[in-house]
Amino acid sequence: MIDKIVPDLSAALSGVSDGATVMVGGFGAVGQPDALIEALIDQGARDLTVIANNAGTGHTGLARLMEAGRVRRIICSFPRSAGSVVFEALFKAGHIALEIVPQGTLAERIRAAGAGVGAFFTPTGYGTRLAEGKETREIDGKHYVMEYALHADLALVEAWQADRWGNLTYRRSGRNFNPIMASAATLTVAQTQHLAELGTLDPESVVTPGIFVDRVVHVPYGDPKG
Amino acid sequence: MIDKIVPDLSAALSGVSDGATVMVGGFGAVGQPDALIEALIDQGARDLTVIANNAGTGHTGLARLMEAGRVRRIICSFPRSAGSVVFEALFKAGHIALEIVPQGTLAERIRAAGAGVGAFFTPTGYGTRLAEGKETREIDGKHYVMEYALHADLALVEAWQADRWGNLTYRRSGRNFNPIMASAATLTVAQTQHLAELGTLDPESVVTPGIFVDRVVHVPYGDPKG
Amino acid sequence: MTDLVPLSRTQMASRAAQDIEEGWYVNLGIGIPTLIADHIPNGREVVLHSENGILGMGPAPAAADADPWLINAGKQQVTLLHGGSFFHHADSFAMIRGGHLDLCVLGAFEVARNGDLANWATSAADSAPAVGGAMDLAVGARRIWVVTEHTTKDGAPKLVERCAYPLTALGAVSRIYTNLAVVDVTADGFEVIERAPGVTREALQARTGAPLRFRETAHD
Amino acid sequence: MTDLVPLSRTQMASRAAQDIEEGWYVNLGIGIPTLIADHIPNGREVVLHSENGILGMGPAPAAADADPWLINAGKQQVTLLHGGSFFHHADSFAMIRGGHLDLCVLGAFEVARNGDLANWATSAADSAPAVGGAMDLAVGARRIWVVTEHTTKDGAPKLVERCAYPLTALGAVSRIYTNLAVVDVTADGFEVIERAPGVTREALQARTGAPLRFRETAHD
Repeated sequence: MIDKIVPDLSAALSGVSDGATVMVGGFGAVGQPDALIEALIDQGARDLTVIANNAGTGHTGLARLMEAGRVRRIICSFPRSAGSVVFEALFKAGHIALEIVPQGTLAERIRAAGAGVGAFFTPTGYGTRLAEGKETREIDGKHYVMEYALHADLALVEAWQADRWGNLTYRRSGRNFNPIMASAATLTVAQTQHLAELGTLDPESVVTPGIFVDRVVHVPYGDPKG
Repeated sequence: MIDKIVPDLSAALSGVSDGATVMVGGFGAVGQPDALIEALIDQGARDLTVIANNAGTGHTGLARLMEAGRVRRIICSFPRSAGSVVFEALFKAGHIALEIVPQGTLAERIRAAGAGVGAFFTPTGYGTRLAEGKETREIDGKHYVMEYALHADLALVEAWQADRWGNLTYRRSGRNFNPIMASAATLTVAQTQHLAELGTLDPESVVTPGIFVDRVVHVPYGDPKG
Repeated sequence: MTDLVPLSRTQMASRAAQDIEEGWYVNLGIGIPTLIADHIPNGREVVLHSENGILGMGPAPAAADADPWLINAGKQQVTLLHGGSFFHHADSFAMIRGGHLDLCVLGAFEVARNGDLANWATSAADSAPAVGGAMDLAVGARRIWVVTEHTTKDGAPKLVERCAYPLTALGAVSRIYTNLAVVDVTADGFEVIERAPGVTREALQARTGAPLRFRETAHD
Repeated sequence: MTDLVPLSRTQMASRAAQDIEEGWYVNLGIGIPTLIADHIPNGREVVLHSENGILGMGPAPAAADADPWLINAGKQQVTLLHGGSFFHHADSFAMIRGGHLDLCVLGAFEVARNGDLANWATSAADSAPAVGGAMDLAVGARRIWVVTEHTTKDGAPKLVERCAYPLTALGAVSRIYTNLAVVDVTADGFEVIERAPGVTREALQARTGAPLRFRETAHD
């Protein structure tokens, strides 16, 4: 029997290695896999590259992972949110590397990795500092920048419902980066608010089919913080 | 008030020009917008390029459009299904041009057009006849072929439910090419089995948001033929 | 002659809102553009998009209806109208980049007379600027409007011959709503189509970093 | 010495089915591969994918449960298991091309000893061949197995030194189940791991267009 449900957070993250590239879902506090981030802090892997839209706020979650010196590099679109104090300090001190990627390019690069597309041409960023050194191309009179697929070793996502096959649904704006990150990692781990019996999720409404998910952990975490 | 619902098939296809490129959804008979294809035959536009997975079967629908001499060129993955007699005859006689595209490349080219991606690198077809003359690229030790986005002037899609904003749902394997084609055309027209009051479709389960749809026509067509 | 009376932020938002047409799909950037939502004329149905996967965004919720699962790109709680839908980030930016939005309204540090937009990095020396979705929106939407004060707090023009700040996109902006005027960006540069009360052509030109032409019919 | 007893189509499908592991995501091509679904050992949970947007495909429906809205890539009516889901064609091929399928089983005209696959065009002169999803599947799935008769109806080998037919993909195939043998494609070419009853090494080599090595322990 296929059963991707693991008993606890420790099992959810077993085997994550130093040097791993880790995608973290969420936009703002919504759809952010807080429990898995905390578990990653406990798990101990170091020298991580984090791919996320933001670079953490306050001193919890992603910010705490960075504060603990565990993140070597972050790839994101919006490192400076209100309260991104940990990132700011680490970056200023030269203790963390940063790759800024326009939000849509970030999403598309992640989606490309999941879809087996090696690279693509986007108009985003053409003629700007973020396209410096990148290959460009004119197609039908429009200018494009070439961007590469962005894979990860581990994706941490937050779901609303999950079943033992790993099928996932999300809640409202909690969907955001989660489905594409789930598709783009070697190991995808979902924390879910609710467990669903197999066959009770509407097959027309499953957002992430279980093929993209390796482990599911039940964390009835309540509403997004913040 | 936004109201994309048009009264009849004639209104649904008004303004379609000779020389148009037309995407036709469906895989097999399921999700195929039969009523819109018939309406296109009645509408009269000539010299069409058709983008569809198949090249029609029997002497109805797409096959009839071709038989009427209205299709100059077809872009598809699988022209020879059981019963593709009209295409076979026209092709043999040199009366229709054919571009064969692997099914996944066809889907991705359509999706790219809808997503504003000018071109992309896919491993599909590398080293085969279908990649002859195409640009290739080695990325991380893997070989890719460059493929361009595929736009259309008109997309004909079949929905299960639609509301006045043009939000669409599909039924089971009727989804297939419909959502991506809806996103890739200048004018997207949906025939729908059911009309839904605005607000009655679950926002988590809308497959094609109305932003991609221009006209909706109610055709309670019953089960797929064939 | 009246005194120069710059529009307030709310008035700028309200002015821009008047020009948004029924049925348009619109993304409103953070800051003044977000205020536009509250000023779209009653009965005019406009569909608001948010980068984080929402179409059909409604206004901020009453306290009793607050839903922490439903936020906009500015991380503020919002509501969903009938007809709204949710989707993931790649699909959301497919809508943006694929030319499906009729309009995006953004803030700006500078707009050049050729439509170049600078709105993401405050200096070339800023080594960790936050770009977010600005570059995607600026190249993707069918129309880019900017709403901004006409000058910086120090009085420096924000409508300029050429942007000094790092660019967001080339030739993107087609119209600018400021606290002093409404300005179209044309092939021939800035063209004023409306001035705020008491704003003379001379006063406007003095506060602008590139030549203005005047198409407006308003009296001085 | 027994007579050479080639496997039937059903036996070939059944043989391949034994090697499909619990929890694998599997796409079964048209023809003999489709038959594999009926032979997966009871209690072994395998998730079947169909190009036209289905995961969790079940067997053909009983007449009373026939659903014309639910067909597989071969246009046959199927069912959906608990845990199944629907998605569109771009998402379906993202699964394929993105390396998410554990296995795809295809038919073949020819397989070369380096794993090259030819299964879509019957001759270089065929000007309107139907490629369908074959090329995507052949480059995308983690493993490509082929199920095919060992030779053509005319007795020509289908396991060859180099494909004569137009290629579907380079170096794609890792294992071949024929009516005479199970053959792995290795860095050193074809390696036989099993022979059908009565098939001698010599008989098998005589029906194969490239050198065979033998890893199997079966007696002659």
